[in-house]
Amino acid sequence: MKKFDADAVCEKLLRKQAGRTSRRSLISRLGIALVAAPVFPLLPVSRAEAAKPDRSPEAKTAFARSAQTEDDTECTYWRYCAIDGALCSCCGGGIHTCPAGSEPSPVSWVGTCINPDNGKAYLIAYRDCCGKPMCNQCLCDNTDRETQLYTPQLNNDIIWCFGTQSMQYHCSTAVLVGGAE
Amino acid sequence: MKKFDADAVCEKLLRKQAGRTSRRSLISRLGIALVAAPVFPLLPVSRAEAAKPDRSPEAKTAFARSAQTEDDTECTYWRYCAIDGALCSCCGGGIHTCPAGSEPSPVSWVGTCINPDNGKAYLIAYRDCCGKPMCNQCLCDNTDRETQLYTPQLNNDIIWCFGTQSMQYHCSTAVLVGGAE
Amino acid sequence: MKSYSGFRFGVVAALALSGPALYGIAAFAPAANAKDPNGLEPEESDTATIEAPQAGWFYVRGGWEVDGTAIYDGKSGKMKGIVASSQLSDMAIDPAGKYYYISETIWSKGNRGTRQDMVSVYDSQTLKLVTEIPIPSRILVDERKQNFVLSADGRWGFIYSFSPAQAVNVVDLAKRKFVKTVELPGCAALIPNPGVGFSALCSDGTMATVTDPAGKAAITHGPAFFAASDDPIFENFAYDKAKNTAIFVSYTGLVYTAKMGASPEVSAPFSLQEAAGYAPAVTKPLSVAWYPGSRQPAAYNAASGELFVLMHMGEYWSHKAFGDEIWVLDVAARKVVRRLALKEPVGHIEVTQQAEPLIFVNDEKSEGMILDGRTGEELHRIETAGSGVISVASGS
Amino acid sequence: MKSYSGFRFGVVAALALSGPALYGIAAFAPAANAKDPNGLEPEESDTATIEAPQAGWFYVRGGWEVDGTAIYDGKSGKMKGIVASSQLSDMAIDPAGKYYYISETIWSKGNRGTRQDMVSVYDSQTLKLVTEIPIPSRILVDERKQNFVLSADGRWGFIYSFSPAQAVNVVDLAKRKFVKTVELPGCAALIPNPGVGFSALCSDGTMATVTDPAGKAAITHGPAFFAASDDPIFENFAYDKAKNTAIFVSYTGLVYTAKMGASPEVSAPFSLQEAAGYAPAVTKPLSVAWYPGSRQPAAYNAASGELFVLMHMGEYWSHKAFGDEIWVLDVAARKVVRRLALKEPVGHIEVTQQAEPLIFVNDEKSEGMILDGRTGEELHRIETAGSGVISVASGS
Repeated sequence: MKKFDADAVCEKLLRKQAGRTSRRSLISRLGIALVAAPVFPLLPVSRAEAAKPDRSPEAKTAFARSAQTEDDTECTYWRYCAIDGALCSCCGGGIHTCPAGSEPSPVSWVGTCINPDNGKAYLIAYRDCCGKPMCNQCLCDNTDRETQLYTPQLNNDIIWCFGTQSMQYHCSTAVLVGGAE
Repeated sequence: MKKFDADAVCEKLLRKQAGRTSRRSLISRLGIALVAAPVFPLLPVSRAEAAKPDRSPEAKTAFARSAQTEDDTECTYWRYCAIDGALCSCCGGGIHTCPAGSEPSPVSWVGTCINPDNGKAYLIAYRDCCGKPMCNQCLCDNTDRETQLYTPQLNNDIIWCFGTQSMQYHCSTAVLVGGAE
Repeated sequence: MKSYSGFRFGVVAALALSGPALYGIAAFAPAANAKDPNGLEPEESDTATIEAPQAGWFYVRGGWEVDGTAIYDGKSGKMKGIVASSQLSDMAIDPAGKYYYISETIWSKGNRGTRQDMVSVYDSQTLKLVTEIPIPSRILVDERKQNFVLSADGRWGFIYSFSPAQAVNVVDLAKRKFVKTVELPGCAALIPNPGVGFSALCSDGTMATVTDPAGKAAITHGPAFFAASDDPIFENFAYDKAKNTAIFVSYTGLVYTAKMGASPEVSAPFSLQEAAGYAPAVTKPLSVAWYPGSRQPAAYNAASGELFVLMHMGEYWSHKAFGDEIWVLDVAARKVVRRLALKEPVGHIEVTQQAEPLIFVNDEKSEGMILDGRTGEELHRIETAGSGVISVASGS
Repeated sequence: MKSYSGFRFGVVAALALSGPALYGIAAFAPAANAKDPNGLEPEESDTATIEAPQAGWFYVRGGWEVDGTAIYDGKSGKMKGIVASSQLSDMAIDPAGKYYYISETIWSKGNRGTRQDMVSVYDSQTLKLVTEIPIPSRILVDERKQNFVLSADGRWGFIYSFSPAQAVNVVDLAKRKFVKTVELPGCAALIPNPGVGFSALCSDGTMATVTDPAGKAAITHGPAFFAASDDPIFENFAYDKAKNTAIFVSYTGLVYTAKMGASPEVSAPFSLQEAAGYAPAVTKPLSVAWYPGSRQPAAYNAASGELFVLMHMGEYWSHKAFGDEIWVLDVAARKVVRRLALKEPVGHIEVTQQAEPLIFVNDEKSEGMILDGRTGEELHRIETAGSGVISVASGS
């Protein structure tokens, strides 16, 4: 279902980061996770299945089947397939914009959501906006491919406020990172 | 309706306090209020009315007419005529007992409540128990003779946690101080 | 597949750094274009700014256990943002529109540790914390707007304190420092008094006036004009800037106006119920009538000279009961000109300072409703809008 | 009169000092005796203490914005007290019953200032803070019990951390000091492993075991046994102390048991739906079935060997949906022996370790219900009981 080259992307991102100092401590912590990554054996089933994305209506989750592309202040908006929290679009922010006074977390959990207009899958970064009290508007909890803490990048319960001045959770954005194929 | 001798009581209380050091700073702050007290002119109507308590059913507030003496975990319990908050009786404490880990405030707001069994009025000290998170059980807000902040001792909105280790509001007790006549 | 791609995504996710830090993200080629209001190009994260305080905005405190003061645009009913505000905090809005001031008390370890009283200063357009001004103390009580008021020019902040001695802390907001504590025994509810200092209501039934609070801080008391324990005046007074007049309502519905100044002059009161064609309400039991009440019972629109009062049917000492109707009082004419029925009882009311005002009311369940100020028609309903006090930017 | 006596009362009130500080209070002669369960004698304020943790007690976290962990007696449905616990904190109960440990993160100024991570130690009978043990970090996430577990003897505390590097902080609870951080990439959900250390579930489908965590902290991984992204195992595992066995449920309802030890042995899974006479549930869309789910989906009674699982009808990836039924699984017999219908959907379940167990469930509105563990009959309903995770003291 998703087949972009994560390794190549990682390398690019790392090279971009190398010259920056302001996020150094964050990067060094990330380094741990990166170094550790290759240790994990990959389940044999993975590569085979990954080669055959199935976007037929029968393969769509309940969320994907009823998703819409018109209104990003509703939980049914297509990008929100794995969002958990208050929609920043309802809090004075936007789909990729933190409300005034809050700060986007540079790291986030991700979802792979299907745009119903073209049937294609996209990688969505659910960046939390941090440093303001919880915005209690438009609370959603969608869970497509959402897992547990041992796979944290796919878990939407964690307070994803790292490298921000304050770790207080305010709301969540759904930033389009790229096509997932 | 109430005619105990407040001046005499104050004097007694002050004498009892004089030798104690642990609450010294509190007392010095209270001193301000005490010194200031005589400055206020008393409304001429007061003394006249005070002499004629009227406990007839017609003179009872809506609360007093439906108050009961059986169950101190209900908002209708007679002593609660001016309580605001969670009843400590529902939080692991009792009518004059703070729940474990909390601490009674030495100062409080007061109410004058009528016991329906004998028709007599009593002075009730609503001592807040402090230092634990709000107990959300049995929330009551009764307002007989409850006034505004300029008469703080009759206001039940203030966090009455003074001289306690923590000022966090936990619940409220209704301590019988004495007869109000 | 999910276990595979999921894991690898994790590495990407942990590196999907936001905004200007990362242009490498464009390495993802966007998928073919398709209809979407937000487009399908890779995006960067950014942060919004908002306008300076607007006449049509409402500021709603979250409530007892809910931090923050949400800003709603009255016309659209949409949230503009949140000013950080902690439990039992009070907000004041810079009359010049540059800052939001939060008077708050924070312990270093939540419910324990070191007590820190301060005025936190937020830029009104970025909503970022500018600075903190330490103060010695403040009262801990919810649901009040009269414990933190500013001078008309925005220079001074007056913060009520109860320790349990009653006092007012004076803060120089220009120099951003605490100036002094003025002891004010027996009084509360701070009332603006431009060119003088501030005034307050007292338990002896008088109004106290503090002249030159940052300097000599002379306190004078006027004559007793209300029965502070018999028929208390709600602290939630209204203030008409153009007329320099404060308007008060008592528990029974007596309406007083006070021309502010070095020696404020209080009018003889009139009955709100009489102004609506009823007999005046009384203090004795077993007399059911319409009474004013709730947590924030009255709001005032200076343009029309109308006072909006939350009213309920009940007996005396039901002054915290939520309102079932809004009575609109023409203060000068001493006449209730409209009665607006509410769909459900509400605990707070505020009104904008516009010629065609909007009303904001909220209830215990944090439901917020924006109503037309003339007809009472419901224009917007906002879930979890906040259950605390409501403010507006003062009109010009 | 009220203004008079009210004011004078104020002076008394401000001096009505509590408890042993003040016997002068007896100067008020009590009024004539009358029927009242509390009597009509002047009283002094005091503070309660409670028993050490009891097998019939439930511990319910307040919720996202509600501090505290309330203790309810299952039999009476009454609150015993509250353990102070801040937002996103985790609680562990000393197996000896002497302490409650709260792992928490507090900023020095609420939402800003200095971050302080600590284990706060409360005496179980006075509920007073005994001490704080500083730790370097912990994960900030709600609704989990597996981020703070203790060794069987109560000596060591293991606190999960995510910064976003994954690690476990080891605390010596006897000496009350932080010992070390064990890096544990790709794993979470800490599982007791008596005599060894602890284990955890990993994103590669294995179980990791950390031997001698306070010492050399050797990490070994067993074989992959579950599909961590395809059909994840709920972290909310059960643990049978007597059998030293952990029990897991996956999103589709696969039940695994793991005999703990230096090299935990995981059984082949069986289907919860098959155990109830249905076809096994699957991961593909458009297949509606009973699935396990919610925030705290399973609880275990070791005395009967029964697992209580919250189930709902839905499609796959609905794993956070609240439960409409409790399925009671006899784990050894691999059979669902009872299905208990719930009056309304609930998000958390816990069960006491008694021979005749009690169930506690709660919903989004903080409503708590205590049910008979055999029949599901509602015994008590508690308003605003708390909407967070539920714990019990571990059985003997």
